Amino acid sequence: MELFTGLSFSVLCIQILVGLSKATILFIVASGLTLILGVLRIPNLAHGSLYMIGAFTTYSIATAFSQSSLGFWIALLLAPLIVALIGLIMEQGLFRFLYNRDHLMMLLFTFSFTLVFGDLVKLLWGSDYRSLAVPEIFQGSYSLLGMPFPRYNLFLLLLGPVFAAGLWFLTNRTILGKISRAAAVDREMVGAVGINVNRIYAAVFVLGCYLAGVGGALVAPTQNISQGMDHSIIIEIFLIVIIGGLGNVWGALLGAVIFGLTDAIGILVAPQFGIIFPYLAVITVLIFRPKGLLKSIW
Amino acid sequence: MISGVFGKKSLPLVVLFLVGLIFLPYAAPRFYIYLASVILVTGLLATSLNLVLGYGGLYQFHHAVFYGIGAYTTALMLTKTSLPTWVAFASAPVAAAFFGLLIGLICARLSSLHFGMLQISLGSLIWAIVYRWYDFTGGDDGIHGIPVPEAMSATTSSYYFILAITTLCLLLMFIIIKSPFGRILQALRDNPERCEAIGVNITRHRIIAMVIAALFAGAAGSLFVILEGSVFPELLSWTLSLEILIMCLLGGWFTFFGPMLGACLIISMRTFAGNYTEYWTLILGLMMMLTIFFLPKGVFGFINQLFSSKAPDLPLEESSHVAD
Amino acid sequence: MLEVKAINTYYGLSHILFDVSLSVHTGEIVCLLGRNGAGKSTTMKTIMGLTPPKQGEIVFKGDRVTGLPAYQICRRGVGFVPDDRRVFADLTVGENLEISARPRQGFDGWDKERVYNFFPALRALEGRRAGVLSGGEQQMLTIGRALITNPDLLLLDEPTEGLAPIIVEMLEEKILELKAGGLSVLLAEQNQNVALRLSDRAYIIDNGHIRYHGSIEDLRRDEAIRHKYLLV
Amino acid sequence: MLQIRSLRKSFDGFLAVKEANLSVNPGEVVAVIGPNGAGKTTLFNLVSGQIRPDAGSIRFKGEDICGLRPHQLCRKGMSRSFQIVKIFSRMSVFENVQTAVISRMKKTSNLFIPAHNIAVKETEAILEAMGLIDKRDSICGLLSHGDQKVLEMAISLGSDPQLLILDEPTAGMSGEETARAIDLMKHLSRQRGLTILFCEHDVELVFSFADRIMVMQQGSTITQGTPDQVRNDPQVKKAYLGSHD
Amino acid sequence: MKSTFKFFCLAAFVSCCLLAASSAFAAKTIKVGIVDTYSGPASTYTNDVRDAFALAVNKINAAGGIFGQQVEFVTRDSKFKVDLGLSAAKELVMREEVDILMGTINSALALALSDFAKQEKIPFLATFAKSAKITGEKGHRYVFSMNENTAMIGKAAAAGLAKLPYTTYWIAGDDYEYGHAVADGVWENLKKLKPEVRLLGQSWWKVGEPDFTPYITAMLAEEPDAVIIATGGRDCVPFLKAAQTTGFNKLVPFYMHTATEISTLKPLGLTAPEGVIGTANYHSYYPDTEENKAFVAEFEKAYDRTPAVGALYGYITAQFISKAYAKAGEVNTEKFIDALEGLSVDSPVGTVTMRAEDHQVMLPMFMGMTTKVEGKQFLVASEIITIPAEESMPSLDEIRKARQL
Repeated sequence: MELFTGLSFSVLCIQILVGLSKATILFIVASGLTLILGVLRIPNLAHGSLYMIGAFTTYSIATAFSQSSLGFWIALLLAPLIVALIGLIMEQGLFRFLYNRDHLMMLLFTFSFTLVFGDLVKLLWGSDYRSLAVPEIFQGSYSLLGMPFPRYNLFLLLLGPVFAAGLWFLTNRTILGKISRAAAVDREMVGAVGINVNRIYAAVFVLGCYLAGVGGALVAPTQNISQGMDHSIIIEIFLIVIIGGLGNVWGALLGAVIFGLTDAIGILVAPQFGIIFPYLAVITVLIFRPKGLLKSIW
Repeated sequence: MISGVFGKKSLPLVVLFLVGLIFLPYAAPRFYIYLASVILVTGLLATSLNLVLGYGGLYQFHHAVFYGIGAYTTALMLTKTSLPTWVAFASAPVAAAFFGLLIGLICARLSSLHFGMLQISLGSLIWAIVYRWYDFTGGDDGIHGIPVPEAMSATTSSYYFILAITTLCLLLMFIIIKSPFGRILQALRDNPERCEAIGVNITRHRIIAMVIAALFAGAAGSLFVILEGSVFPELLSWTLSLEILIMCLLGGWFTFFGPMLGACLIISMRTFAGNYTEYWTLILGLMMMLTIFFLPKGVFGFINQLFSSKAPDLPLEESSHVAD
Repeated sequence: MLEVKAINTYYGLSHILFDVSLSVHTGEIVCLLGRNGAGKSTTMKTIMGLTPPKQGEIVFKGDRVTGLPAYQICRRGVGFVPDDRRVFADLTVGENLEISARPRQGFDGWDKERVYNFFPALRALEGRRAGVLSGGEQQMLTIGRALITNPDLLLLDEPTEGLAPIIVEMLEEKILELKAGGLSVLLAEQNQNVALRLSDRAYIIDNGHIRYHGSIEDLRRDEAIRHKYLLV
Repeated sequence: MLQIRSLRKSFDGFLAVKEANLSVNPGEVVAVIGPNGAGKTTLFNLVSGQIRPDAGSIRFKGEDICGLRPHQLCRKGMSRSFQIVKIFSRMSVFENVQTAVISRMKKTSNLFIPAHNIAVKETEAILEAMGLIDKRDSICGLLSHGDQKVLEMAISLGSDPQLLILDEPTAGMSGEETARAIDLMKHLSRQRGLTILFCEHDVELVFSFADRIMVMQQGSTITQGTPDQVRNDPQVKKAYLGSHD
Repeated sequence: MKSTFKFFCLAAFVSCCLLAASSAFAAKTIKVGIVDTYSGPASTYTNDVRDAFALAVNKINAAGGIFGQQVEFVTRDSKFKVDLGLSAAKELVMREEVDILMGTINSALALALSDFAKQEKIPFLATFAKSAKITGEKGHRYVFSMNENTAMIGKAAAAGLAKLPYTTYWIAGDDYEYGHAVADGVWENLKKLKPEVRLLGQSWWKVGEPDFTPYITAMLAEEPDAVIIATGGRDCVPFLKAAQTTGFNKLVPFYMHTATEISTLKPLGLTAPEGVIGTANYHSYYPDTEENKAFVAEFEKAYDRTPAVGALYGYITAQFISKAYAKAGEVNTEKFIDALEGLSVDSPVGTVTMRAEDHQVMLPMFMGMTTKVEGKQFLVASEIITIPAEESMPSLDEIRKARQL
């Protein structure tokens, strides 16, 4: 097989950029998962479902405002909030009572949520595909190094660092972030200095869900909004979180970049076997660094 | 010896139940015989998972891989070679056990969630290979119309064959659980550190446990071929792995017959609820939530606790050092 | 100020505290003496609401606080310094204090600045991760962290344990300084020398039972009791 | 039997054990004392292979055992109990001890004989000796703390060790329980000729029972000697026993 | 282990299940069992099959049924899982005692059901699975295909593409049987028809791939004259979307089966790319005949949506069933099959025939190009050319050769 035919510099660059823009969405969704995993210790399988709900809600809101050119932007603002609200209900209504349960039981519990959400989405939105137009200003593509590069991907590419910076600010510069870092390690002691840990947990859970919603809203214009979105993303983000180091937001970033890049470059190098590259990367990482690349809270 | 293993009280009940199952084909319509076969095969798979999950405390998240490997081995032997049929069936557990060893060697030194996730990635890799190797495995179409000998494939005869093998496997697993090895396995689940301190090689034991579990999963896989005459990549998918995990947890993962009960519950539910509503997964999800909320030890664990004066009411955190 | 009435605490199934009663009045340092494993830490945790008692009552400033979550007990004015320190290792010294700060309206309470003035050594360590501090520094941080919640009662669980004598001396001075500032202290100790120097009254706990209660002078005189329960 | 030279171990920059030296002769009962945080438990974890030392040497029966895993050390005849109870909480008392015996008999890979018939006599003998025989079938997660600590010791005995390492065997015990545990230890060392290395908070108990004592402070060995030598060591008096008199 | 009650409970549960299930059997009707995917992305297609089938069955029943017997049907959701579908089918046959099995968009399940149908000697009508193996290599007396298969797609597309002036191609598609089969089919036939064509390379993505941009840029790097996209079902929509955003359709012409179909184009609305070459079995607006208009009107009235290609399959399946039974004169499987072989029925796309030799329905294929049309909310196919079934069907020789293997 001619592995490297036409693997020119410009193609490689574009492919890396595309991989990074894909990594952005993975990062946003995975960071939510890793926050919940790190602070609340819930391996939340329902995270994928929340992402799916985010995408469907975005679709509905954007369609409702379809006369306005701002439809997508309104949706991008509102849909994650709705998802966050669902998260709040989940946390306050159910998870709150289960914090000292076994991880496996939590896993199972969140899995039952994926079943319920899966069918609820079907009940609410039906089983047809939905597709949302890319917002007007990002339609079409730029020409970069002679290759087309979709404007929307550029938008995603820019959004990645924004979210990373936002999360950095949140975890390192705000009281909530500092408390949640402390609570991840020693929940009891956080309570003993007068902080209502339950409220912190709720806040972190809601934040995590919000991020899942943002991820869902952001992919809505690029792909089919359909049932099954939850299944396809959940394993990917779990692997990302694992190779990055459980509970470590920067690990999620690193993992997402590794995942996005191995995927995009794999396609270029060996298109026939593109799908196995990310898995190979994960296996390699876990064999050499079983606890993930960065420090894990667990 | 066996009566000693089973305990005097429960042996008659097991025999009674077995007799009931033996006479089932005389009483039930054909579909229920088939359904019972499905439950037995799936229950065997779930029980084999529980060997490492409930008794060994390992987060075996991708157990279906071994099931699929068993099924594919039998299918490939039957379709691509002219070896005798029994070789095809005998090689399934062997092949599965081999993969169990392979995956065990790679995973065994990791713990809890990391163990499970590495297993999922390795399993997904095997799945991907099966899914796309058209010439060998038939790709995503799978292999259908596998020439299972007539004497085995008819509903009733396949039921008896499955019943016999399942009973044998369950008996073997029961003996293993009651054996010194099984004792050490449970000790590993309860307290790996103490196990090391009394001279147990943890890694080796975990690998052996995975091999044994894979062996029985492989046997279940070959039974699936007898039952359905088809194999397809979904037999190795992680969603199936999760399903059997649920069976274990729902039925009760610290009990021997829990997974079998879990399989029975879930399969019956999806068969009969599926007739009335498209949304049976919703019902299943709600049912599971309720179970977890109110019966953290699973249905069987709950029954056990209700009726058995000896069942310890240990605090739940006890089981959480499985995790770390 | 604090009234503990016949509390019984269990860890899982093991019974740790048996009808423990004690009281702390405003402005005094009360010492809870006992050997390792006698139940001192459990008493502290029970008061703090971390291991709620199965029976008994805890009254703080006239309110019943039994069964309240830890954060509410803290907000009512109990500061907790655990024996194993438990600083938030991933956070810097400054952050440790920031998240614990609970400023009071209308009067001159503890803030970061005052903690740094109190423990000048901490000021230089502000940006350091708490996990890498030495034992003495961590102990100062835990006390600072408890102070910044502006407590009326401080629960000090073996503050001098495992520390170099010079640091122990410094901490003792600081504790007396706090007392002078009007703070009540419940001090758990196994080192009776520290206890005898600091406290006004003492309880001796052994195997989850309060075995002795009296003024510090009485205890100092009663060699037999000290020998029986404190083994020196 | 056991020689430790200049052992050192640090965690994340925190020096838990700085300079530990210790020697244990066959048949001796040796105690390690020191204030909390002196590094006793770390030292024991180093000896029993739970963690690897950064520097120094540990020799057991003349053989360098640095870096060996706990299960290998157990096979060499070293057995330990833990400060925080580590037992198989879902099993009965009998099964707990029996498991250790099974492991010692190297029958752990045996798949096809029922475990409950193995080594019944031997297990019962240990239970008898430890006074647990009437709790034979209780689920040990439900035992009292004192019984669990004794069970800890019994499990360690199941490995039939030459050197028994006990990490605070009486921590959290009541008065009578402590007395019982001490009697058991005396019994073990006298009747079975076991070498015992233990650490303990209860200084009086240590002085009454140990053949020799090692004193640790802040990760370093201060001194090692007979109870009398240690009692009169001025350094020990100052650092550990307090200097109020 | 010690509890004796657990066995009682297990036993009680199983017997309860058995009792609950032994319900009474229904009155004498012709019963059709449909096993298909009704959840997940594929249900976009399968709902149309079911609904059109129901529409036709209601009409038949309203007209008095087939020689007086009413037609009844039950559905089971396979969730795109073979094992679920297979046990649902067994339940339908063994418990519901259906006379005919039909359904499934999942090729693996279709093949498994076909095998089961062969054992049980019950007719199985495959309504949406496109694997050529169903009526080719694995064909037998009891299986019928009610839709086009990959071999037909390949032949039809090749016939169309051969007329276009491109010589260098790139092939890309879904990495599963359907994708590969379509790609191979198109390519082999195209090479026969136009020997000078050259393949530059291929790329394959996993089913459900969320982002096609990396693949598109990789393909563009190779500068082929044209690209054959062998992707089906849910991936068509996002691929077209990615093609639109990257401007792929303007840079390189590409062919994709079902690109012109309404299921693909409707979700995209007016943002779908123009100029994509596609093939389809059915358009609600083409052929512009009275039959088709009537069918569309009826379907829209009943379900308030435009029928897509699945509706055609569902409709003709119902027609074939009723006509075959009418011809057979009684409810008898063997006679039904004999009657079905070579049977012709009227359909919105004209008269279609069930080829007797391989049980493959002969459907015409329409090749067109996506175009925006004033007043429509989505793109439609224009410059439609009809490729008659005779041209696209695999030859009987090929079938015989495949079945001997």
